[in-house]
Amino acid sequence: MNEIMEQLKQIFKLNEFNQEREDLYFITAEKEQLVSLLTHLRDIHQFTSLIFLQAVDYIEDNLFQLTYMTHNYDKHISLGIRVKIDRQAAEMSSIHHLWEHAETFQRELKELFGIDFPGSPGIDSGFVLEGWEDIPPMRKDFDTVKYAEKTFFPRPGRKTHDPAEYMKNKLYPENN
Amino acid sequence: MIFGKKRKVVTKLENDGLKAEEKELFCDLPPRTYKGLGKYVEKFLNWARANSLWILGFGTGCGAIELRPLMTARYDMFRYGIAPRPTPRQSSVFIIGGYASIKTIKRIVRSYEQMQSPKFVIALGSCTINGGMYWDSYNTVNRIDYYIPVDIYIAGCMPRPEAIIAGFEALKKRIIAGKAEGANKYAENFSWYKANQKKIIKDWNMPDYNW
Amino acid sequence: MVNPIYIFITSLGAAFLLNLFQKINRKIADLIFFLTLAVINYISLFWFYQLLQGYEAAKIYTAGFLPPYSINLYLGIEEAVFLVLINLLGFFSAVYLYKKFREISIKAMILYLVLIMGLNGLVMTRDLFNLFVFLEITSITTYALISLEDNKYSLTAGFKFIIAGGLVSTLFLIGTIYLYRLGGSLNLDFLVNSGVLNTKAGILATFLLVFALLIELKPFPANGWALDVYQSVHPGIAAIIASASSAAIFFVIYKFIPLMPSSFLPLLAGIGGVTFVFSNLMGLKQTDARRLLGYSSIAQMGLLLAALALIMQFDNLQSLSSIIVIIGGLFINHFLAKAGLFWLAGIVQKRNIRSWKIIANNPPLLLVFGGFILALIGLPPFPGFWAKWELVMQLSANNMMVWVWIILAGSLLEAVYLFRWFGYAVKNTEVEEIRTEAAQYLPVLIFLLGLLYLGMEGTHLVSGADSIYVLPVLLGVILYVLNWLPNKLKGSLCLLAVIYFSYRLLPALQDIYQLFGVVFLIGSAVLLITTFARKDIFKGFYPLLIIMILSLGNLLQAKTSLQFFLSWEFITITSYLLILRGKFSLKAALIYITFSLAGAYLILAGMGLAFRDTGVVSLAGLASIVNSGYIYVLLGLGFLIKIGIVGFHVWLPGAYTEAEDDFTPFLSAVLSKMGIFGLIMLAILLGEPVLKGIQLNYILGWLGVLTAFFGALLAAFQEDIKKLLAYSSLGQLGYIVLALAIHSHLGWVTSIYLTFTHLLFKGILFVAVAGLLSRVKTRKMYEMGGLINNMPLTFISVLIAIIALSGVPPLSGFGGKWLLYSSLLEKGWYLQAGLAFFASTIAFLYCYRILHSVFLGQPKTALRDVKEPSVWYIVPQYLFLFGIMAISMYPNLILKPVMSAVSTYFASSIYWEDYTVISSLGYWNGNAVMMVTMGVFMIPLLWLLFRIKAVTKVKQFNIVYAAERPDRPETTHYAHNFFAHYQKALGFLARPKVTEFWGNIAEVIHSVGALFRQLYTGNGQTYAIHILIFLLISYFILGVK
Amino acid sequence: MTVISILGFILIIIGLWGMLTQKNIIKMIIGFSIIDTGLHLVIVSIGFIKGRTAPIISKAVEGLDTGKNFIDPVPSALVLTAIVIGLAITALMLVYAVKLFRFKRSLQIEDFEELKW
Amino acid sequence: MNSVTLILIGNAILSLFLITIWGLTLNGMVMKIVARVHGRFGPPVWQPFLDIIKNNAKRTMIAHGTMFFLGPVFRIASGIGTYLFIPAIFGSTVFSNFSFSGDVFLVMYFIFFGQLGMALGAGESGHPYSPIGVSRGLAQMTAFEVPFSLAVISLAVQYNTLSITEIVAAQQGSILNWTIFTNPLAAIAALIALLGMNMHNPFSIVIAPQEIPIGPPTEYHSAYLGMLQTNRAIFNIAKLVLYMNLFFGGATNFITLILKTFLIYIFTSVAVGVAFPRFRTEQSIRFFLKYPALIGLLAIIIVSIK
Repeated sequence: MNEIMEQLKQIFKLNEFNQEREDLYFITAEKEQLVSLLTHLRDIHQFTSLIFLQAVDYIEDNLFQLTYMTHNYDKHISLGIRVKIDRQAAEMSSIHHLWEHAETFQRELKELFGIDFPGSPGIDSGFVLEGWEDIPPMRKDFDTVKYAEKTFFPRPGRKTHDPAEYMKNKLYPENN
Repeated sequence: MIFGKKRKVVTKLENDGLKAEEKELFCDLPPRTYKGLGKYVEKFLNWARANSLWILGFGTGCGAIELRPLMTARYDMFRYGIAPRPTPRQSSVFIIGGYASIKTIKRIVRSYEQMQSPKFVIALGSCTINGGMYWDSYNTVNRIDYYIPVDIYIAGCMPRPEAIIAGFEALKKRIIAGKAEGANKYAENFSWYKANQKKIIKDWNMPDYNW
Repeated sequence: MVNPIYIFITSLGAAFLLNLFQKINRKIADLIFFLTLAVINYISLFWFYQLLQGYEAAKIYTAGFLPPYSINLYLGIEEAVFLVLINLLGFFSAVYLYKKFREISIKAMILYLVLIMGLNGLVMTRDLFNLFVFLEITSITTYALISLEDNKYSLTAGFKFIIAGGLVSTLFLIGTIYLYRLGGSLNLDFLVNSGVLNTKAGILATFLLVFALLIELKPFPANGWALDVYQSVHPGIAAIIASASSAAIFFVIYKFIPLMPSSFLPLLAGIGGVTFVFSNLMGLKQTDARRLLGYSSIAQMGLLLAALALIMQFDNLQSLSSIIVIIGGLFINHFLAKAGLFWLAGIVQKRNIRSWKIIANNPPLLLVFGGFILALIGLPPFPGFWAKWELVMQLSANNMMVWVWIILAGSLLEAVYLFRWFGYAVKNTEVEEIRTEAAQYLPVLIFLLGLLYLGMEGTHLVSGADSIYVLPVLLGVILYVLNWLPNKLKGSLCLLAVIYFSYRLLPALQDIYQLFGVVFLIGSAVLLITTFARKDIFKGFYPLLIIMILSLGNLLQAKTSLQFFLSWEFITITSYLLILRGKFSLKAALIYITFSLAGAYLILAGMGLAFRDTGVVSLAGLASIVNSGYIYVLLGLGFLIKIGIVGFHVWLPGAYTEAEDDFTPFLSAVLSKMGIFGLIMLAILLGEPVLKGIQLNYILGWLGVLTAFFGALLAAFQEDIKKLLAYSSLGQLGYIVLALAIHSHLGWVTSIYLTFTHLLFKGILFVAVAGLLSRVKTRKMYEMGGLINNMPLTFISVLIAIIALSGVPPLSGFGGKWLLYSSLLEKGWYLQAGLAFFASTIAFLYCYRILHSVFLGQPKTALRDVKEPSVWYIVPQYLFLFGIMAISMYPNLILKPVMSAVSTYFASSIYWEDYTVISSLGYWNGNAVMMVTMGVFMIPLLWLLFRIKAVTKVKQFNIVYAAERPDRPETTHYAHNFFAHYQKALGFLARPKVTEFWGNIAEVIHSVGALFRQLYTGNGQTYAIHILIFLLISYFILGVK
Repeated sequence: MTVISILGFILIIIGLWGMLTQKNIIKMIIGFSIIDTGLHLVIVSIGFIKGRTAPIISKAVEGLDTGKNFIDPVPSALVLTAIVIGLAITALMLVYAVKLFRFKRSLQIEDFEELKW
Repeated sequence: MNSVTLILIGNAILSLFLITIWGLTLNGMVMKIVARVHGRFGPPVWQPFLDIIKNNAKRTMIAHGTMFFLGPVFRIASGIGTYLFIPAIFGSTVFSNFSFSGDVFLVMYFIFFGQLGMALGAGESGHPYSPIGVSRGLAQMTAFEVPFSLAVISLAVQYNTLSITEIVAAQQGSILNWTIFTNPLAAIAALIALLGMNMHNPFSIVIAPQEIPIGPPTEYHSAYLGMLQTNRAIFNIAKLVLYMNLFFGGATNFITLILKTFLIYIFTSVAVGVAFPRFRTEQSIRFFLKYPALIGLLAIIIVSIK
């Protein structure tokens, strides 16, 4: 793996490299270089499978982190490529030409995070939320409680407990 | 009290969700309320209905898993006259097996409306009662009875098959007592139900009358 | 009395003078030209008339010496006929060529006159050397005329012609001179008596003489040059060469027959036969219209030669009229039709036969073209038909069955390419107009009329014919003339005619014949109503239809086999022409006519055999034949092809599908019964024949049940509604044949009962489909759907028809099924019964398919506003529907007459008890079944009606769709490839093996044709070598020692 | 069979050979002419009777029994006609040759094979 | 209508009534027995009656069109008719029904009446599952009719009659006169066909509840469904009575009828049905056209040689 990293570093600008497990590595790439990096990994280093494409909302840093998880079936190594993109103008180049199923991931991200992938087929057709009108629900600035209360007729008298508190009170009532 | 004010069947809905060319493809007759045939006849029929409960399982969540054991030799729901049925047209009991998301509520409504009255609804698990553990989710409804009339709630997360059988027994009693008139309730408060449904279902591409 | 010598004097004189007159005025020259031709015509006509009156033949001696010291001419009745024809053709051809002549120069006219004179001379002269001179005169003028057309192709062709001609004249001259040496005379009559044939040298000399002449008749394969000539020269000249020159040479050969040793005749016949078959074979691949005509020309001359040589060999020639009919018929037919077609080729100006579609823009021209094609193929009412009939009869009578097959095979090949050509012409897709001039058009028309007239005259000459076909044709012509009337009026006239005809005909018919009369005529009458709905009926529709329907009637009242065959051919032609009107029916119609003609030829051959055995052409005479197996096979096969029995069914789906929608009902409901009628008639006359120890009816039965099975199976897999019904028709006919083959009282009752019910429900179905297709512009069932709301009336009738078809009680179809199984079990045909049952269950597959895919399921958005078809489609359906309901309620309405009709031939094996019909095995009470069914139907219906208040009527998308809503009707309508799993299980049986088989046969025949025509390399020298080889081989075959 | 007729036949065969094997149209025509000549010889030879004279009534034969001194006159008459016809055909063939040459600038028979099959 | 007809009709109604009750009870019993095989209690025996009452008492119904409305009517008419054309009990006037109307072929074809009508009704519902089910059903029907028809032909040859009454009459006397003993091959072929006819496993692809919810009648409900269920009972019993008559010596009284039909049903359909998985359509077609058809052919050949 390290050899691959060395080779990659000569070509691409890679920021971080860390090993999570014996067979799981993460690198952080530049947004602009991502597609060529993935192509390179797929075609040269046999990372032929895209396992998933995920996003994390770092609202504090005002950015989304996308994780492209690829897998090499010859060596049984998974390699996650992280890319950080701007949260305001969330847009990323599509990789549906590399893996057809990427378009589904991208549709999901578009709907749930509002990250656009121009050119990805069917990117604007809904994924699970039919006719969602609010801000994308997976963004951290979306207040789901408020939304639920506003929308879903909460049953009056429902009590909500903090599980930790509740269990503590129930199991060790003497402590209170 | 949900039905604090007595609502009449109000103005006919216009199938707004449909495209113009699709309107001809769907029925546009509003629901009607039905009276029984007379006290004793109806009593007899209710008894028959109560002992021939054909269920349509709407397996949205964990409830679907709890329904399966019912059919097995261990719990054997058949001995109570309960049998599964694959299509809403022929079923009389609608079991909503857990939390209902916005996406599924659309299908729940359509399936419910496609059942023939008298029809009964069993809401299984706490999610259907008040949203359960998903009470604050952005896409899980909290109270299923705002969207379709519910006859019996079976509380629990999840209720065991025994609980479900108990629920069925309760439903039977209710039917025999002539109280399970959810279909009529739905018809009487049709526009209210529709309004609730449409409030959460944003792309309403269904007809208003799913018979 | 005008001396025939004036023919030469006037034409030669005029030819010399023309040049002079031209110097004065071209117009005068032209006038004189035509005047001369007219004079020649006058002389020949005059002599023809005189000779007919019984005057003595003219004998002309030059310079007054008697032969052998002089050249003598002879003008008898035979010569007169040929002279008249040649001169008439000469005149009309001149009219036709006039424009061309004006273009070239006066020389052409001079040459033309000399050519005509030469031909006259050829016919009349009795002197060998004189013959040579005339031969050379005609040849040289022809070469010159060819060269006048100054284009490369005609010049090459002309040069090849000269080479061949040179060889011919050399051989002819050698033959002549040696005959002179041996016989001491050049006079034909003297030579015949001189005994030259006793010597080897004499025979050799005669051989050279005769075969030199023969080469002028273009025998296969020594005829490459002729084809090139036909293809390239001006059609007017080609007409002269093909008709007039060939006629003259043919006559010369005829004159030589007394001179020939008898061993020549078989060879001549053989050469003629080979030429006929091979030319037609090679014609199959030809796409150039004129070369095609060349092939046909050569073939016809071959046929003529063969016929002549064969007739001369007959031991017992029946009568002179036979010869006249055969030779005269064939000759005149070819003479007029070929000339006419060459002229047409000149008018149309298109080389490729595919481009002839422009002719459809000009209906009169198309009519003429069709007439000539029919004449050439030898179909009624043209003289060729009588000739072929008589030829086959006489050949059979003289035990020359091989020749019958050769001639029929050749005719079939010819029919294929000619009809293919005609098909291209009918299918008009272009707007290009043909420029016609009266001068060109008139001769063509006159020749066609001549053909028609002579065809009519033929009726009197052939034994066993009478003019039963006149009425249909007459009515057809009248309707054609009345074309300006509105369609509905014409249709009503047609209907009235049919009704009146049946009113006259039906009471005169006996038992089974009468029943078939009802099927044919009343069925047609009802179906005729459908045609009222059409607005764009083409001109010939009603005329053809009336000819067809009335001919069906004639079929029933035919007393002689000729009448039968004549009516049969009329029906075949008219139905072919009607099928051809379908939009994409080109291929289907060609296959139809090919199979139909093949069937007809089998029938013809069978009738020939019957004639051999009985010596009479009366149908009743068939009954007296002892060893009738072969006849039964031939006739039966002919009828079965018309039915479309499995193995010969390839024509059926295409024809049914591609015919116009309102004609298909006729095909299925009425015409298909023709074959059934034929089979029944055959069985009445011949009983149960055995061939080589095989019960033929047993085979027939298996054929029937296999047809039923495959018909049903194939129908189940069709997407095209008409094709589905076509295969269904096929299957139903299979049952009828099966029942017929049982050959018992019950079997025949079944067969006729099925015939009736099939008429009723197939009538409904095809009319309903016609109506449907008039609204829905697709034949694919899966593109329809849900039409029950749009056309409820059609749905009801289709529903009833389907129930009747599938044999479900209580409707009439069950009666047929019950009778069928009863009769099969009674006969002991258990396996057939099992297979028939299987077939009838498979029938459910397609029955349901029609109803569901078309009328039920999801209506398509595009078809939502479709209306019920016009009332003219509804009326016949409901008339038939009424029939179905009536015989369902009271089966004895139809069963009793059928039983009593069949009782004429068999002792009855079923009897009645009130409404119950009882067979030896089971019983059936149609009335009770109906009542019980209605009763048990009413009870639940009443309950549902009691609950009707609870019912909400919903729309098409209100279905349980897994809690979703359907998206589009197209994706929700389950109709395409409906029985996919059935295809998986039994699809291997439905693979088009038979179609492939016939396709391969057609392919092989075409390839063989293509192979043989490689002989014609286009090189003049090769052609000359062909001639030499031909002579050598002929000589060796003759084995002159 | 006289020598002349044998000669005639030899000529015919030579001509035939020429006509069938030579590719040049002019040569073919020449072949045809040779056939013609041979043919004429044959015809004349048929009528020839040894020791007799030509059937021309002139002073030389005056008084003789013409029927016994002349050869058979018919073949001679025939040959005259045949010569005329042969000439005509040869002329026509040459005309054709010229016309054909104009089209193709060629006299090879293989060059005129467009029409076939 | 004269008194003879009236008596006939009265008899038929009585016979039909009794047989309906027996049919429904039989269904209930079978459900119970199957449950016991599974190790369950199973529904009460009277469950079919309750279901029918409930379905008929549904308050709402929908109709997709006239044919849809009439479909169940066709179906039940066919069921009743099929039964009424069979003489149920040998020698009984009440149970001879309308068997004077026709012979065994009438019965065989009358079965199709309902199938066609039902298929049409289902077709008009516009639901794709209906035609899918119909196409499977029709396809399978063509296949199982082959051994059945061969068996019937074999019987017709054996007894030289098509009349059911006479076939039964020929089997009287001794148990050894029953067709199942005199012509075992025909009986076997027909009994295998019965499996297909009853659409039990392994031939239940038609109604395949999991994939195409109960097949053709997927859109039928309420009173329609009630009628279909009634028909299921009547039609089932009609088939059993037919088989009893053809192969098992018929019945001379109602008790025998009950016993025989019960046993035939249990030992053929149910016993096989609970033990086998399901064939695909083309598999079941191939199956029926292979061994059962061959057995049927053999039956014919043997009989006709005799």
